[in-house]
Amino acid sequence: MTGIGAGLLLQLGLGALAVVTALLAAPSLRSRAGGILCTLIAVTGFITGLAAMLGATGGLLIPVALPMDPLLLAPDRLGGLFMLIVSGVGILVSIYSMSSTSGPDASRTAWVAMPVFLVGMQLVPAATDSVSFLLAWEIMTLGSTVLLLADHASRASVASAGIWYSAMSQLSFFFILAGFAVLAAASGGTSFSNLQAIEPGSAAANVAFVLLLLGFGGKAELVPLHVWVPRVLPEAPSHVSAAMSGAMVKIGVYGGLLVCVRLLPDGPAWWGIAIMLVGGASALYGILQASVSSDLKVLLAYSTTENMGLVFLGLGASMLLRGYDATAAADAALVAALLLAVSHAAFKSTLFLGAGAIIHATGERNLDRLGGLGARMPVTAVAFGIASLGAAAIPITSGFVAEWMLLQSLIHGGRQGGAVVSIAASVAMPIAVAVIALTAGLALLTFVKAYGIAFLARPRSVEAADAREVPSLMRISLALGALSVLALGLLPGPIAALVATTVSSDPTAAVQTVGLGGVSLPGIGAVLDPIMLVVLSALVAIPVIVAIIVSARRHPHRTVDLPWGGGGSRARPRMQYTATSYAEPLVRVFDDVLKPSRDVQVTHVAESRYLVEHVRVEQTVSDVIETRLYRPVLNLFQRYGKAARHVANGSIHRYLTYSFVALLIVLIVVSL
Amino acid sequence: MSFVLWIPLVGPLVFAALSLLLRGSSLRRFVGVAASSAVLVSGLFLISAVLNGDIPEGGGGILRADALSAYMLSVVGAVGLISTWGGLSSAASSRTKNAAGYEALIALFLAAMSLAVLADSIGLMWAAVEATTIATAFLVGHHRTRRSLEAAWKYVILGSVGVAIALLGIVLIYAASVGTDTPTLSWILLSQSTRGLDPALITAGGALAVLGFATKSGLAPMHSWLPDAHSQAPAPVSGLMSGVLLSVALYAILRIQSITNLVIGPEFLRTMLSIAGLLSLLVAASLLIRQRDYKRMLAYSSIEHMGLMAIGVAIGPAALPSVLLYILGHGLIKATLFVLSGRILKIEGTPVIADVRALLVRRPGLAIPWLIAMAAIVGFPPFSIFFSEVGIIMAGWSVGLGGVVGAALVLLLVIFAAFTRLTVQMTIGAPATTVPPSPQAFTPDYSTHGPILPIILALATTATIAFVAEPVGTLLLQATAVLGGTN
Amino acid sequence: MFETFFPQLIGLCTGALLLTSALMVWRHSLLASIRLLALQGVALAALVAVIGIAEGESELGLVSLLILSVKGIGLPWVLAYQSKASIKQIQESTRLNPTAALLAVTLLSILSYVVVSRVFGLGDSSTGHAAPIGLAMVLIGFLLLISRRRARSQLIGFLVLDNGIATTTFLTSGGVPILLEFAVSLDVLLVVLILHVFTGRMRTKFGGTAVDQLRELHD
Amino acid sequence: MSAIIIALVQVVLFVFLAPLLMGVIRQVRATIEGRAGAGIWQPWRDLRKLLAKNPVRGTDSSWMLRVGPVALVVSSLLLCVLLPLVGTIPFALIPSDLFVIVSIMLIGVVALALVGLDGGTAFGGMGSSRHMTVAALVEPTLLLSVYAFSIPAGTSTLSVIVETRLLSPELIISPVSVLALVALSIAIMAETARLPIDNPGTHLEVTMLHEAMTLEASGRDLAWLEVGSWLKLAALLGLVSNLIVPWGIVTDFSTLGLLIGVVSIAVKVLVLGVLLSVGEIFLAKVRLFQVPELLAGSFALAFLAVTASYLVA
Repeated sequence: MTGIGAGLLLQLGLGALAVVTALLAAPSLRSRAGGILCTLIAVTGFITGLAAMLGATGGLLIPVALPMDPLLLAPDRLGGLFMLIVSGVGILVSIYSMSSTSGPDASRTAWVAMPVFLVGMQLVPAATDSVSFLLAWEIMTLGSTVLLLADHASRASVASAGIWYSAMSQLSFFFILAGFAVLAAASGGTSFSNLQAIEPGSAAANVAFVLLLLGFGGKAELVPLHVWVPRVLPEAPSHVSAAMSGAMVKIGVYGGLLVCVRLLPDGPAWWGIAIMLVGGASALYGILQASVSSDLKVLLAYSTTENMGLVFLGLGASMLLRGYDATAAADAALVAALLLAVSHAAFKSTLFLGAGAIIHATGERNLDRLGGLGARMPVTAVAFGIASLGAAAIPITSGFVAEWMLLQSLIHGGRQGGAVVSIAASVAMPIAVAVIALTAGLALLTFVKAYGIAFLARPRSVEAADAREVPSLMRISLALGALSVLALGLLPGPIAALVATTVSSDPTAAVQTVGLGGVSLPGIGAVLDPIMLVVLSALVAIPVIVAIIVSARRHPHRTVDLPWGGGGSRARPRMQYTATSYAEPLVRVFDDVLKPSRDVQVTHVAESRYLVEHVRVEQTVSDVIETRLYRPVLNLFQRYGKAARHVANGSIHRYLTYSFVALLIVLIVVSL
Repeated sequence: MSFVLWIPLVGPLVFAALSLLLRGSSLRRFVGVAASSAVLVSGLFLISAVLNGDIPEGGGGILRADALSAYMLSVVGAVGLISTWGGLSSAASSRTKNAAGYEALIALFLAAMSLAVLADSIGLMWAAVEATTIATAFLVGHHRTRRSLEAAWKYVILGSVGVAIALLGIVLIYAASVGTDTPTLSWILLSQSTRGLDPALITAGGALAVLGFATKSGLAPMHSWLPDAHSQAPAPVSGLMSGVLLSVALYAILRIQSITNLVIGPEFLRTMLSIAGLLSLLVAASLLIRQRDYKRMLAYSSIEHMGLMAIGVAIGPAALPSVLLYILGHGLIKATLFVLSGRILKIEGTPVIADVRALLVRRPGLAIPWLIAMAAIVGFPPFSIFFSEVGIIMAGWSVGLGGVVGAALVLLLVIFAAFTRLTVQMTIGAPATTVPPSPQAFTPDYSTHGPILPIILALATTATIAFVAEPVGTLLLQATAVLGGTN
Repeated sequence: MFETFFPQLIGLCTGALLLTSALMVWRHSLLASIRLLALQGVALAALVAVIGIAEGESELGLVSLLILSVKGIGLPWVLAYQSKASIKQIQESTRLNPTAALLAVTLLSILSYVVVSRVFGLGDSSTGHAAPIGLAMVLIGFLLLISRRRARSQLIGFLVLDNGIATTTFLTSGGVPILLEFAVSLDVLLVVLILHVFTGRMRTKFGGTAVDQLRELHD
Repeated sequence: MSAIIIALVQVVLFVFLAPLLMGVIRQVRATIEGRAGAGIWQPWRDLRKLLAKNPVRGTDSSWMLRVGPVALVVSSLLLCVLLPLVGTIPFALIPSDLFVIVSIMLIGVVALALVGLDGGTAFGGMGSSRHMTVAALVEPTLLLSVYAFSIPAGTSTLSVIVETRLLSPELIISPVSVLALVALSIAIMAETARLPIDNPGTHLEVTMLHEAMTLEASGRDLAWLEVGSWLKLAALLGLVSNLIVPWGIVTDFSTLGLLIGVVSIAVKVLVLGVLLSVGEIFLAKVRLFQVPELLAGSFALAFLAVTASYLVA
């Protein structure tokens, strides 16, 4: 058995052990034991994935009773990369969740489901045939569904989230199944090596492409299949949200890459444009919803849609450009998409864990009731801050590098050697740049809001005022996450070069390392060295800091209750801007898209209609796609279901008539 | 080896007689279990014989156990064992005067199903299928309430009429064989390709026979008896009916199909079964959306699964191993679910979904196995239904039934969503009481209210069987080969 | 001698079968239906006997006796197992008016003629010519099942359907193997007995035997 | 080496120039409005005053009030280092890449917004919210307009873009360039909180953006915030002036060239400042909710510029 095979087998064994341990261990030990085992699973996956990414081969054969192509788990380089992403998040999440000792997070169910979820996620990128892919995929879905429901007894909304999640997951699953089935039918086998033999322009390839895109898009939270996201990610326990958003969603991305890079690599131009459209729409819609959300976890959930939209935008751009032989830009776009996925895994899982820490400390996830946590929870604040910078794509974090590379590839994609590549590309690229720019701008606002409202200013509720820093294991996990965000941002060169090996036949032509971990795109002629940027900032900061030190020695600061307070001393914390008010201008600007419902109730004083006793303003921003697209369909189904009851109205005569009519029809058909 | 063929027929009959003799003895409870075990053990024996290349025959060629028959016999035994064992608690509680008859009828039911799968003659097979109706008529009406009487009446009328249509079809097939040298009903003889049977007669006969057996296998539009009968029968009986009776009827369809395929090719029955399968899925989807009764929910789920199996049968050899595995997986899981539903019904006193809330919090002992079995029945891995569904869907596209399978997927999605919603309504969430008066007033009930071992066995078997390439894979291939498939 | 009469005999028997079936659709009295059913059983037995003589198979004679005892005598007796006085008063209120029902009978007969002619090609044998009668009886039996409200009337419909199958069997292939014939008869007998028991239970539980009271189980 | 010297010169020059620019702008405006004005050196005096005061900080304000202003200054200083102002000789590892420049600017934007929130009052949050809304909406224009500039040069490095325009001046007056320049100017007005988006002179709370965020800051905290904003304005005006009039900028390092570069950029920036000030006389601040329309218009211009440069060229 090869090392990869042993690694996969070890993961399965550890997974089984973790399940058994969770079933048998005493409640006090369960989280510790489960957490350690899950960490071990993730570490094993990390090593296995790294080995696979560096080119090690080997695999694990799953026996199956049905006559199918062999179910082989043998990750290639790309699969290895995604195993790495998933297990990296897995490590963070496992460490984080170890410290919960009571409640639903520490329940037996949760700890049985966690290893199942982790193992399932890691086996998906290892699969080399559609059936084992689907097998691992469904194990992942099952594990995550159970984890999501862990909290079901405390909030009614969990059950509804569970239904949405299962139904949408199944939708994705069926799309993928159908897509693979179409490909398998056209190529005569279920293994990926068979599937990729299909002719790119054929009808089957087109149908399969659409089906698979829909399936993976659903898992990757792309519009309009994202509706589960704002329900599920907030309702799941935070470490599960972190794993879902940080890792599971990447499996959707992996699926997209599998289709676009490996199975159907040379598709027609409209494939790339379609992916760009879906990605761009998701990015904009996701960030718009995130920016106006006041629920921290809903905000993070929608932001996931945004990031995945950008990943697919990059993927689509890369397909489109490759179709026009703009190889350098195409490679850069693809590597950028991958880097974005990697970096999203780092910052989004940290953000969700940070949200978990906030909930742990305050029991609140409504930003309007938070505030002032920076002083009370310093480690969380710093980690969340760094991750927010990553999400807002600010240097020197990982998010910035990825977005920079994506933009570089786009602005160089419209032309090659001075000539316009194609009309399609020269229209698509500026739109894509504009979309990314607006997305980036709104992301900036979103995360300034999230961080500023939660951690800065004065506490807006008693819970926030009484918050204490979270236990050490949670802090360690948060710190690790934040460090990874910084590390990925500071050393993009080696990472990008490594990532490029997974998708490019000639990785050094696409990406090279320059300076101290800087990245250069030789085909495009763009260079970025974050470490040099840090050095430069430090150099220009020195005089400023010296000036501050000198000034501070001469003129120490005074602390007062409120320095100015808007001109009065009665400025209470309630009068601060909240998250809702922070986003209000944006809601107005995008009124037509967001369709907020406003309700103003004015209560007049009994004596006079001209005097107002109090005014109540309510504004809700619901998911337009859900209310306009899904609700009508669901209502239709409900009405249909009610009407359909008449089919089984209890009358035996009616039932006999069914049989009789069937008999008559068969007789008529037979005699035709 | 041929004496083994008689064990599943005679054994249950002996136990049935014993049950009538052992009035008042506590041992009587175990008659069903013993009869199922006899069937299962002989089925496993026959499987091992078949795998060794032997094809036991008996009774002057009336009984025959090839790979398919042996497999089906084992499924009957296994599902019977799960149902009867799991239903021990409910059987024991009903210490009424007709309890003896109950056990005897269960044993008879098992014997009839064993005969149906072992008979070499289609005629005998038909008689055995009809005998299952007779054996289960009183089982469905066991509770002697108005509702169970209604269910039993509908079941017998619709079932007998349907099976009568099947008889008409078999008669036509026989008429076709009369046109050749040796009139016969032995399907092994009928399915010899060189006989030169009349295609028109075989078309008509095959169509009518399939239509008739479709009634027993719960395919729309002949399914109407099923939700009523399944919801009113005692839980173990529902388990047996849903788990294997439907599949035994499907087995009959498979046998008929293997004859018609040789004479008129697969197209005709493929169309017919595809339509029936899709209709079944449509009916299940439509009526699950606003379902109110959890036993009926399970019944419609059976219609759904039979529909998908019918589509698998329509697809042909490429999907048959999946269909056969499906029969086992669905049988075991559905039996488990019915057994559990019986326990829930007994303890909660209501079959209405809306009245059973927060089961996971209140009665984890029942809710956890229920949820696991639900996950299995909707097709989550590692349970074997997952592989069966994937196998059928994949095979469907490869034989050009992409449209049918695609439509099936759409309906399956609706069914999945409805099923999930209903299950969540039953199990998930907090109990309705807003403020529990005191911690003592609310203690979770961890009891399983009956034997848990059969449920664990059923779930474990379904979870692992798909990964047992040897000998299950070989057996499934051999069984497919029996039906004329080379795949 | 017999060969010349054979077609006429076959025609007589099958005609009696079809006539009794049609009359059953027409008549609403339960007692009349039971009598017609008995007559139908006799006609069926006679048909089998004629075919048996024509084919020269003694086995069919046995079958004929079996049919006579079960369908001509046994089942009608079971159905009429109640004082004649009370049974006379039972009138069926059908779900279909008689004109429409008889029209349906006609249509179903035509359909069965078309089907059988397509499937069998009719041939030139007299049995072949008569074969549509069997199918027509099956369909008429089904019609009875659908249109009758009372439990026992439904039962009669089922028996007509079954007779139709038997007719088809004998007219198309001269009967199935004796073992199967025996099994079929036994099955039918048992089903009727079971339904009879249920009818009794229905009377105690529902206070009547109208099948359309059975509407408690629905979605 | 020459890159380092130029960078050093740029930083020193702009640290000196930025307050002067502010002084000039204010003085020109005062003169035109018929006021005496405080003189062009007033910003320097303000700075000295602020640095010499004891800053007052609230109990609830966090380290952000201390770090934020520094971050803003550093980001503005980095702009001065990286932008092609005096010379177009870039650092090898961090060339004046368009996207890097924008994100460095965004660091300052974020720092300012967070400082605004940190005060824990209604006005700070309000300013921060409006500031971020404008920043978010302005970003597409900003990126697309520079994208349009980058197309003829084939790179997103600003130094190269400026050099290209120096070598082929016909690019400057091409319609594409004009469109892009107008769009960029509007974007820069928005980024630097100038009229018509924000009124830098106002202290009427309901209308203000930038000033609202600095209300709670005092002493050296306020000083750094002011310096940071001034530096940003100066650097961006320098960039615009070099895009319009690239002549005088150092492309090959020489002492004389450097001197010319310094003088020319100082003149260009100050002239542009005077023009800005004169222009602002004739402008009124638009309503906050009309700002998006303005930005949408500028976005349309920028987008047109990009597509035109693809399709025309």
